[in-house]
Amino acid sequence: MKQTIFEIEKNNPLTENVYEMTLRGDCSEITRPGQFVNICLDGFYLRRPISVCDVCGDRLTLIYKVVGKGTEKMSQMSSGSLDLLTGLGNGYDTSVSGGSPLLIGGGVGVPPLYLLAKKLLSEGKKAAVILGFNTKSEIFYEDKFRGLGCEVFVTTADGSYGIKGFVTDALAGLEYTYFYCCGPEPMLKAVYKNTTSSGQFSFEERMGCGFGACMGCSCETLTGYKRICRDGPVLKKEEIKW
Amino acid sequence: MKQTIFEIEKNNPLTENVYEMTLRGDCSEITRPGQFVNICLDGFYLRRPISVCDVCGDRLTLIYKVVGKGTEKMSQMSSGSLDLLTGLGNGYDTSVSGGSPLLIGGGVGVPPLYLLAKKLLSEGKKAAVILGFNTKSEIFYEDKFRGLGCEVFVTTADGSYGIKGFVTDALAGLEYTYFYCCGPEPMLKAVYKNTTSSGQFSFEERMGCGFGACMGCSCETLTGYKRICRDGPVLKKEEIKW
Amino acid sequence: MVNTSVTLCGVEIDNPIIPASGTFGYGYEFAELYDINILGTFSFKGTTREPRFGNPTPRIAETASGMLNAVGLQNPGVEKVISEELPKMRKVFSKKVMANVSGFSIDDYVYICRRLDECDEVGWLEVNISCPNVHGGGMSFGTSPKSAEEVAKAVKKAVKKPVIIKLSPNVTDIAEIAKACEAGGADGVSLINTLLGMRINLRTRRPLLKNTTGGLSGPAVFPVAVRMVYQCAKAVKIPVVGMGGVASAEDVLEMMLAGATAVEVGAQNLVNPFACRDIIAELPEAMEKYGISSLRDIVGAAL
Amino acid sequence: MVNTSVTLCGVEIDNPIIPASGTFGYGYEFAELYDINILGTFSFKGTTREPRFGNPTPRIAETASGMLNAVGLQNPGVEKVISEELPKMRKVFSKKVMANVSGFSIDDYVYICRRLDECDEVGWLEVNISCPNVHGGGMSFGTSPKSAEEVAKAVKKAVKKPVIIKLSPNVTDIAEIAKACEAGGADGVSLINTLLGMRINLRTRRPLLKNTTGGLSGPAVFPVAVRMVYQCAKAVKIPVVGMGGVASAEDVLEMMLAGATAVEVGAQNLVNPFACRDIIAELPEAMEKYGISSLRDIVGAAL
Repeated sequence: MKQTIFEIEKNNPLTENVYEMTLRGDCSEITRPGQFVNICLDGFYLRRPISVCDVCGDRLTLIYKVVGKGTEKMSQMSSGSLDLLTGLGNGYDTSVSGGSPLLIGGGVGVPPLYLLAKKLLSEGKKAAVILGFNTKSEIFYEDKFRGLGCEVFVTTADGSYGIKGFVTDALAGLEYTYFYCCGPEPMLKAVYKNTTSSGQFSFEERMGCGFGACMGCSCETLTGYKRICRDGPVLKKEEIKW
Repeated sequence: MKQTIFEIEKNNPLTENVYEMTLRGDCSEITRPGQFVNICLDGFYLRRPISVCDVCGDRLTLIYKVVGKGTEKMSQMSSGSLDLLTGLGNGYDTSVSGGSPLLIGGGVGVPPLYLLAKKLLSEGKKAAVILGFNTKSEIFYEDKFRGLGCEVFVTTADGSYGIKGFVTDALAGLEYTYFYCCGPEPMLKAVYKNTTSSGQFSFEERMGCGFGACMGCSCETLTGYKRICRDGPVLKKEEIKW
Repeated sequence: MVNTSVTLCGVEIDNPIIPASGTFGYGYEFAELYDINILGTFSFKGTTREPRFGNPTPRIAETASGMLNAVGLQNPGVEKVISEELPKMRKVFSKKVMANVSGFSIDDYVYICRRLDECDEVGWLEVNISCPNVHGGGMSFGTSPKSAEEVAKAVKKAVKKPVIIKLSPNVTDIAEIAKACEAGGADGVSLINTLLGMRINLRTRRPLLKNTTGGLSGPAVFPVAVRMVYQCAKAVKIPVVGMGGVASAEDVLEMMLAGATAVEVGAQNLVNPFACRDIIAELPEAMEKYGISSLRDIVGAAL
Repeated sequence: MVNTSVTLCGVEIDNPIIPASGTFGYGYEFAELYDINILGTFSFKGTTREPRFGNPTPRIAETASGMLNAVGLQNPGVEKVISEELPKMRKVFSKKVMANVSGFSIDDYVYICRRLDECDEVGWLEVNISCPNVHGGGMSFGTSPKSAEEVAKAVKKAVKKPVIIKLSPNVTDIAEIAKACEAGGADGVSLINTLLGMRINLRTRRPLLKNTTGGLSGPAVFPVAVRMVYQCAKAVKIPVVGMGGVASAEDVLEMMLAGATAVEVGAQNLVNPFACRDIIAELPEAMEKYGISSLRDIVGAAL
């Protein structure tokens, strides 16, 4: 973990309430996809945890959804600097993925899969991606994943684009050695039930500190109590209590 | 009273810890010298009351001393906008000044006398000014008052410039029809004792609202309880309980 | 079209927004800024039997997201309030006003309430048994269920108008005090008064407030206020008026979900003189955002 | 050269800065960030007799200048703390540590304190009779002078090391509780634990915390903490450890002027993991600014 001041480079909406922010700063502590940063915002006591979408040298890309006053304030920042804690969380383990892992993301669960896909491809693996959204207007990053050379399946709950239904409706018939999943808990549970291989899930929980000190975000697993912020946010399918 | 957003134009130090800030905005509510504005600062709950030094059209000049975290933050603002309540306080009554009023200011009590001097001169009166400081390095606005055409006497407690001593040491032998005074309370009391004519004093007190609602800054006078922020900050010599 | 009206102790008000006593004077400073008849009502400056200057200054200090005050009930006394302040108030406010009363003995409370009960302008009596800034009396009545019940009983016997007892948060069990007020016949309770706090000047090494301690208000206390409103709303059947750090229309909704029938706005009037006007203007949009068609429907929805 | 050392219940510490229990784990997450041996000491995670997961999540919520937590004493239980956590802690912290203890019965407190009293690593026992987030026990011991005195008496009889009782601010008269602890033989008191608070989710109309209420901490509570430290320091002769919203070296000085012999830093460690390192670094300059040559000289200077 490191505390660093980042400079905001860009901050643009991808959809009506999802924003992409790129910053420049010391990213040396970000060692794995699926990790997050914790952002200090003037006028708010607690930091805002945001998962890392992409890192390239000293350029950090974050994608976040405006859900409250904090993220609303973030969405209004076009320049200036931000105090970030970087290198938080365990992140995804790509060593166990096998040759053709499947990445499954829903809504703002999609961003961390982007850096993960890059990593897997750089390891010579063949990554397929399922991206789930509610409706066409909420879709983002489909082209970015295609740009990496991934096979991409998009689902929309209302059928306004791609496969009608949920990410699980795209699973049928797909061959994969392993899976990585990030999204809302109901989606995680559905994927848990409908996947044949082993895999890893990224979880969300209200955090106090984000680095394991306050026990605010603990959960029970088959391998004991885990702090989502430090022992997670990524948990293996085998340790989840569902 | 009016709530208006002002744009910061300049904010420069006059001495080591006294700053001059000029802003642009609607000054229409500022009708008298000796009034003040109440400034909202991000991260601070209460507004900061600062007396008006000068007004020219939509340009407002404030002079303030860095005494705490709030004024320290103000001193670091070189641009941007500020939320001000304007037109607060009764201000000085120039109608009773006679032909040759004397203006007596000490330290950051000097600024409101500048607009007052302009007003008196515009009314065809002859204004003499005594400016008291601790030491030479803390002196500001001497030339500005001379520039208006006032006769200016400067005193320094350590004698490093001008008359050695306090403002009262410059009083001896001066002829004046009336006086206006602003400065720390010990100085006000000394002026009260050592002046021959009638006059007006501007007072300071910790304020809650600054517009007469909270009764935080009340004081007792010979004419009843007064709210420094609304019935003051200017009180007549005759009503003060000393 | 949303409905913001609520009924407070039998009196319907257009909206639940009520500037809190001691932050709104008798209304006319604010009437210069906006038409204060848009308010549900307001609670005027705490009234005592005799005129009071209050505590020596400084009596204001700043804190993180809040402020301390130790004004100590400055007011001209009940007779002057009736003969001078209410007629002036009537010129700018045509609705029923809430009369805030403080005393140093049960007899004080009864006397002042009886005098104000006779005034047409007054719609409710808010009996403050929780002022932290006066010595002997004030808060002491609000820290024991027994004396709280006694005040409620005595005042109720003396007046016809609804009596709302204003409670102190500086207690172990505020619900117990609220129950005692209900048992004493109170028509409602309002809470929270300020939390007792203190700041020290590092240069002088003395308290910043001449009174040593003062009452903490502002957004800092909001979560404590929501908790206490929730506890009291669970404990009593009479209406609860919620206050403490309310600064936005969303804060008003949160207080009402916790069990508040109406909501007082205090310190925020001092840092934003248009606070209540703004909150009333923002209420309909906030209600639509959260699917609320009538405010009275959500009172205590989180209980 | 200023002197920051103080003596806490007979044990001298290099400076009065003590990370508060529940915000610093057993130290090793922070030892990765800076050498935690610069601390005066720290109070480790509240220890119960049996392992506890604590309350269901969400158990964190944000407030103005503060936060609510309802963790509910998650810990591996006293035996695992002794066999696993303390040895790990010892690798990164070579000073005496403060052992924080919570119980649901007097017998619990006695048992846990006796076990931890035997550990070399432990310099002080901080007995928490004020946790607002556990049901049956916890805070209930801290809200009555009688039970507070009983806990103090029973624990003191069982151990050799200094016993500091951690008090709840959710009481009418905290000085009375502090006096009861002193009468029970406590070597010190620490305060304030968190203020009971609550937030409600406007969308779900349910409390934000699964536990309904939680403990408020952060700069929002600082003025309440200063007031209570001042009241307790006036009431007792034993040392008072001050905490509640401390976020800077100047806050530390203010707490000490109010009567604190040492100062715990809590929530601030969570939003700035380097908070205690920074405060310790800023102390000498702050002391010089206010003309303080030795910290122990200013304890209670404002009383």
